Amino acid sequence: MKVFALLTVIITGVMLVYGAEDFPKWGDPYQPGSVHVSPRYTQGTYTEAGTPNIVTSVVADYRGYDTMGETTVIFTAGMACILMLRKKKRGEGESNV
Amino acid sequence: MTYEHFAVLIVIVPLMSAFVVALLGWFKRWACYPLTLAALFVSFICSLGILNTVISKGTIHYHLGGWEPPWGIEYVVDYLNGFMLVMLSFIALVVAIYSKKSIEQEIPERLVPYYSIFLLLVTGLIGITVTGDLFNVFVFLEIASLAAYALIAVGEDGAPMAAFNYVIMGTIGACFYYLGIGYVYIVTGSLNMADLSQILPNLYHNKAVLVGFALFTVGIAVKMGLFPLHVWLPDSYTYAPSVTSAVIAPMFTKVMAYLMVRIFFTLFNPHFSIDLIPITQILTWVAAGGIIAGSILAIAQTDLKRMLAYSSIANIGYIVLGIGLANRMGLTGSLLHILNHAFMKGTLFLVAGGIMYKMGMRDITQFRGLHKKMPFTMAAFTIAALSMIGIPPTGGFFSKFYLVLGAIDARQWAFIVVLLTSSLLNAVYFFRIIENAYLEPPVTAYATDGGTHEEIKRDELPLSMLIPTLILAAGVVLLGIFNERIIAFIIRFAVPASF
Amino acid sequence: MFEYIVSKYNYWVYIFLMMLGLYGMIGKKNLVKKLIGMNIFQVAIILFYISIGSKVGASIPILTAEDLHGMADPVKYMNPLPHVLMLTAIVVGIATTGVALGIIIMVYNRYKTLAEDEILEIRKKSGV
Amino acid sequence: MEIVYSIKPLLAVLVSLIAAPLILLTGEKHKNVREFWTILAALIKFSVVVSMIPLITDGKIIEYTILPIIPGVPLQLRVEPFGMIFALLSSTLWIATSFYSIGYMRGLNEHAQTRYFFGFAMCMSAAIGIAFSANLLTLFVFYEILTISTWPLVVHKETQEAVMGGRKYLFYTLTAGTLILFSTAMLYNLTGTLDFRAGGFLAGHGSPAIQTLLLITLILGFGVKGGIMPMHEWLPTAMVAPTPVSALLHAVAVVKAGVFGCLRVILFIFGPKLLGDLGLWLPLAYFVSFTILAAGLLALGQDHLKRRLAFSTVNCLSIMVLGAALLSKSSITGGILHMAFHGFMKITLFFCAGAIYVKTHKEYVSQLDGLGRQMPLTFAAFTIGAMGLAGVPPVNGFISKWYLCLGAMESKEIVFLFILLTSALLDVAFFFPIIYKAFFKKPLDDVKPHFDEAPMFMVVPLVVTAVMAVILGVYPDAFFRFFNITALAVNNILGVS
Repeated sequence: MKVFALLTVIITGVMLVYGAEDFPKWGDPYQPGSVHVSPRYTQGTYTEAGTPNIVTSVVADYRGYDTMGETTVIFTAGMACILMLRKKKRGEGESNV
Repeated sequence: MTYEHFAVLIVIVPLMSAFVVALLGWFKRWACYPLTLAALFVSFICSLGILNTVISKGTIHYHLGGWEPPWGIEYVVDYLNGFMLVMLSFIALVVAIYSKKSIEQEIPERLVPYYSIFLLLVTGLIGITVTGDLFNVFVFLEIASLAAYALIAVGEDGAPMAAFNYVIMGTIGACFYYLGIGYVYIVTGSLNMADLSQILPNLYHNKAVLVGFALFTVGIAVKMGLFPLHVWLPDSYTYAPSVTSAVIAPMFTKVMAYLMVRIFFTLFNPHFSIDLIPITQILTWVAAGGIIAGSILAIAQTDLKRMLAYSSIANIGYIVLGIGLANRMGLTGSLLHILNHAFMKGTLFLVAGGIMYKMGMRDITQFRGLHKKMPFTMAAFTIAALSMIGIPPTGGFFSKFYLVLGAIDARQWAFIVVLLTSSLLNAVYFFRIIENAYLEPPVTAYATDGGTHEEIKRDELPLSMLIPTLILAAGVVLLGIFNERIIAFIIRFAVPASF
Repeated sequence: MFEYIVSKYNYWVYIFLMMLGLYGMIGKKNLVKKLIGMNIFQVAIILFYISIGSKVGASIPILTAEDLHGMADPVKYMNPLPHVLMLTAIVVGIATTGVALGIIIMVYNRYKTLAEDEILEIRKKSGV
Repeated sequence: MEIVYSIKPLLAVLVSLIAAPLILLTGEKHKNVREFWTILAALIKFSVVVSMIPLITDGKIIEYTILPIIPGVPLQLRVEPFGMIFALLSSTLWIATSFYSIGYMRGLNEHAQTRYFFGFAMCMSAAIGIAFSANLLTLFVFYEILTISTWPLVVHKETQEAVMGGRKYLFYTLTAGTLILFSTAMLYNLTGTLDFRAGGFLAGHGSPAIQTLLLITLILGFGVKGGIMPMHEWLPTAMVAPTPVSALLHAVAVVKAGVFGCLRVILFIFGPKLLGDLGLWLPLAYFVSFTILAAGLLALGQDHLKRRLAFSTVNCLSIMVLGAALLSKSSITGGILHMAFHGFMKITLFFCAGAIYVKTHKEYVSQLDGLGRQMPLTFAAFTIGAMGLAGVPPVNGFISKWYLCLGAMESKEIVFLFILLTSALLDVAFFFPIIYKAFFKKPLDDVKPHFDEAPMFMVVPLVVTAVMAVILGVYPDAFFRFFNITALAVNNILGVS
């Protein structure tokens, strides 16, 4: 198992390093990730979404739907814990949290 | 009201109902079941509306919050996910109808959160299917996964351990997937699938894109249980509560298969996935290995649900094989198999659940005389089993037929042999059960004089479980008979035009 | 060559962390250690995303007063999108950890141990 | 050729398909109602099929398209002379078998009769479907339904032996199914159509190597049900089934479906011209000739009456295929006629074996001494059937064999004439000892000296089929105009108007 894990890790790692070769320079303000979609957020945040905090405007407005999904994830996790750890009403010997 | 709103309603209705079920269930437990049904029914109606709109007006684009893509999140429904949506919501509805008695028997004290999570699972799966945004896929993928972990963990004895393995493997899969998004994002700057499909062709030789693609593929392969990354699957399906198996087996892996098609042929174009990198070829061989290994392992099992789980692995092999063949016939077969397999595996797991419900066991060597006890259930089982083997006119035959056609088109003789051999292997493990259930004279356990043959009383499932089983079984046959209609009206347009 | 390695040292660190986590998830025998591996993996990915968003010489993504109504120059502010994505991913990571811990509690209640091979032993004995 | 669109062929298929669930739902409690469904369906089916004869003899074709099933290939039924013969044969004999089954099942007080009659009805639907299929895919659909619905009949007794027989049966037939599936897909890929055309449609598509491969896979695929050696293994094993099933298997539905498929392949997919050009007919003819002789010799060694009959069936089936493979006008006529006539003779023989079993529980040839005195009607019918198979006039077998021999000479391969004659001699060698024992040997102790026949439900059908065999021998165009229709079919295939 250990050997197998090590092998997996090495292969994955090599793959990731290989892919990183074509990454843009770190911190380059004109890297593709920063010029295509995100400038709109910076420029429009106050006029379109009404807040100077760009992250807030993206979280709550531009990509608000993701955030709804995110809250749902939390809700799911909560319900999951209730589902899994709920005390059995007549269960015996089941110590629970 | 325009029909476009259906695209978002189909997700929101079960989502909101999940909250309502959790709250209301605290006071009125009986309300959970009808509420769940109502929500899923609305979802189903919406999916029909969506498919109808897609057929009559073309692809639906729905901009959430009014932000146009690529800045906002967009829902895109075309033929491909249109038919997936109908399938998902229909099977969810049918399984939900079935669920009442089974859950009341297996986990009565956890009924309220169970239904809530059940709805969340459906929400997640539908969300993955409708969205046109890579990261949104990840969010809904996590909703569905977390729901699935929990639904599995509340099963019988081995379930928590199975669920934990699933968590680890599932998280690896999901992490690979969103690491893949990162690798693509860093060189493109976009998350919208349609936008990316415009940008990516210029970057096809970029190493980050190549690795991103590989990460997507591996991540999704883990999530759908493609051999040899299937290790989490058999235990999970086996120990989960019957209803959970019946909803996860037909739906979760199919949605992942859909995602794979989406990424291979929409996000990246077929030219990239087929010609530039040999990923489809590798996939076909992996899938062929999965078909054979899954079938052989299935033969080795005596536990019905575990056997079905291995058979699922083989069938995922079929679907991926069709994707990997990367021609019109192969992909048609693959998409058709997604549909057919969802119906037949659904039927089989519902039957397995029914047998658990009535007999409390699922060891296939003890199935003697089951046809007398539960004639209709076994009839449904037989139909689904014949479909798995590939006997016309059931659906399974036609998807296999298209896959064989695809293999012939690709001149891949080895895969034809694999496909044909596997249907014989399927015959071995399904006829073993049919034989047991229909033929061997039932020997009653409490007979004192060494097994007298006692007349077995008919003891059929309650109607709320029997009818959904029979509906799915009928679906298996109808899908077969009307497969050409489905292909002509829907799947034909779901296959990329360049094929 | 050396310069190339140095110029992207941040990525090498994340990849190292990711692999550390991945190794923990696959190679470790203790369920909680697996879980810790999972967290390391996720956090490494989060770091990776954050580093995508960085711009040399840029400030935090909150508009200063003079930029509110004009067209702000994106170069002056960090790329907000990866931050947003990671907010979501952090939450998802926590939720996953929570569910996994819940499952671990169930496992512990059942087997009274968290070592995978011991659990396998017990299961073999009980014939499941 | 004029095409008439009519729902009749679909009706013929559906009648028993509707009867099947009715039988299942009626169940054991209302035995007589259940049997009523069987008989009613048999009679309706028969009259529907017969009502189509005039149109066919007028040189018309009846077509009904059910629905498209894959792009370019509909699920389609077409009644043309060749299929009509098979349909007539099976629908006629189904009536006889239905009555006989009722007598047999009640006579032996068998279990699971409902399942039995259900399987039976399904089989008949499939058989008629096969007969009327307009294309290979439709044929395959019904062919697989036939495979599956025969299985419960094979394992009917539920003993270890029956279950093993069932497994063997499934193994052989499902493997064959996959071969046909492959060939169907391959043909579709090559030609884009699967529509049967008299004289073949494959010519001009694909290389000779692929065509040869297709011929091999198709003949192997259909040959399994058709009992061509070495794929015949399942047939004698499947003899554990109740006798009416054996009769159905061996005379009417299953094996005939295999042979029918082979003939379809030879005459309607490849066509005589292509096979002649490729030079494949000769190897094919030798291949089946081997079966003819080997099965005849093996039959000699069987003491179990039904197994002996089974090997005789294997022998006859290959004779039919040989007729088609020789590609001459007379031999094809002989092959098709033999397909029809053999049904009447073989079913008589099996009915006799069943009647003997029900009455005396005897299964072996060596136990039959003197039984002819107790059951004269049965053994008279047996004699007629045996004579027919050996090709003795005036039974109908003589006519088909006559044409086959003519055909062998027409095709200038005298070897096959000798093979046919040898096989007739072998028929004599393995049937006549039985007749001799029954009528002329000193009766065994347990034989009653006076007339004591099996139930009337059984004796009447077997006498009727025997008499029909004789009438068809004297006047082959009697009843259903078999001869006329065969001539039409052959003309279509060879392209003579």
